[in-house]
Amino acid sequence: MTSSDGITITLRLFAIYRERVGQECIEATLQSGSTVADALTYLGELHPNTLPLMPTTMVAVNQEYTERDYVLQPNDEIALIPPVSGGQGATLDSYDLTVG
Amino acid sequence: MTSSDGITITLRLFAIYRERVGQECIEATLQSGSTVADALTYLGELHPNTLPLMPTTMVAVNQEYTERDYVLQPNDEIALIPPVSGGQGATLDSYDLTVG
Amino acid sequence: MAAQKILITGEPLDAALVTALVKSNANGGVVTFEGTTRDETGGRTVVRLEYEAYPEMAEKTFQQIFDEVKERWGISDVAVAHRIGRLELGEASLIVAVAAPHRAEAFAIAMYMVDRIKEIVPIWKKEFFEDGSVWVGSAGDPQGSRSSQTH
Amino acid sequence: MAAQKILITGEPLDAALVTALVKSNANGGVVTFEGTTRDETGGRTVVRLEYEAYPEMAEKTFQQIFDEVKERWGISDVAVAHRIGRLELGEASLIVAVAAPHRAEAFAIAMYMVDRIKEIVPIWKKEFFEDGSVWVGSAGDPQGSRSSQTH
Repeated sequence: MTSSDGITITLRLFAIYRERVGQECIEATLQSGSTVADALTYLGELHPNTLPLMPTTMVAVNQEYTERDYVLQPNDEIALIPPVSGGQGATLDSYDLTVG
Repeated sequence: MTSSDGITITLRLFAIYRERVGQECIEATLQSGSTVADALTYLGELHPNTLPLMPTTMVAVNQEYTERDYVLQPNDEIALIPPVSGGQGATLDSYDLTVG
Repeated sequence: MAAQKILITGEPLDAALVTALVKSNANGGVVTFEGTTRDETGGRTVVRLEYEAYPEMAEKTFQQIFDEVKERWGISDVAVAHRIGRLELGEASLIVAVAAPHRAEAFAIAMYMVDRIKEIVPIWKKEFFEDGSVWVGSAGDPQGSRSSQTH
Repeated sequence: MAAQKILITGEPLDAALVTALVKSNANGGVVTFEGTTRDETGGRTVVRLEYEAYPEMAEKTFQQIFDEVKERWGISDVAVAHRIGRLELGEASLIVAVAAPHRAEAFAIAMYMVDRIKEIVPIWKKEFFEDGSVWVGSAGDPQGSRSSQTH
């Protein structure tokens, strides 16, 4: 991959993602034409402990909710949004960090 | 009417009734067996300016809402309850005291 | 923690105080309704208001509404305050506070209570305009009647 | 009189202050919702909470909700405050205040706003128990998942 092929993006991590990764922010260079889904794959390879969280995660690019087929642009800020505080009602599950 | 035939009751007047009658309270002696409706008739004869208010007025006896066929007991406290502050919604009419 | 507090007073109301009566660590949501004096009704400018109560019965009917709430929702963390006497524009006439474990209940109960208060609690409102006054809700004289607004 | 105020803060919330932002003499009803920390969830005792926000986007999504309310009801007397950081039991995490000419609207808007906030505003809650902690709503590990409660 030459530098002309790559785009640099920022991944912002909150709450359970931040704790699992141990960072608030990751800078990454991905191939031109990469999508949000590719960025998630990248994170999952780097930090496999985030993979179980991804099915229920929403993604925002530049602070707008975005679909996973969105094609990333240079300097995009991608935020992983696990279910928010109240969830969509009483049926949402929460992830238990306790042992046992 | 001898005193053994009569029962003494109190009429309590609020808001528009109080203003029209000019009193908060009227003591009256009615015939035994008189109903709430008879007490209203009595008030209407004494103060004809209360008659237009009566169709929308509720009545409480001893602080409980009561039907007009209730047979009065000695010392009953009868309160005339014109529609209350918010009414039953936006469709209720209010009575205008202004001229013209 | 059953609050069920009723206050009928000539003094200004304090929503924070009424709300504090119903709060507890077992409840996740508190809903407070504050009814204030609007500056116009039916297109006319209101300059001030007066509320008049049948106090003994007002207290009884507030308690009846609390009982209805307890029966229907099992919730007793409810409080109500009603101002009587003269009110200036923007002042609160009614405060209802409800705390419940879940917010949907707290909202439903608050709405129910305000509706019921305006149906059965014997407290009357007189609106003063620059050129007259009116007891809200008191129909009976067709040529003088006009629409009232809920608030 | 369009308030549309947003506050995201680490300091304790004051419902009276938030409510004061939306009051005006044109409005007859103010509804305030206060979400507080419950002492138990799913049968476990909560000892404290932490809220974490994505602040720039939280502000944007609050504004989006205000825009939705303005579009649907024509009402802009709305304010919201969200606490972040560490909260003790009984402290308010969220306050929503709405003023409208008529109370039915004020209630409907307040309910709508709280529901939407819990759907789209990126603020996360972590509950601390005596023996652990949990990010509410974060499913993904079936053997560890448990029901969360709305509040």
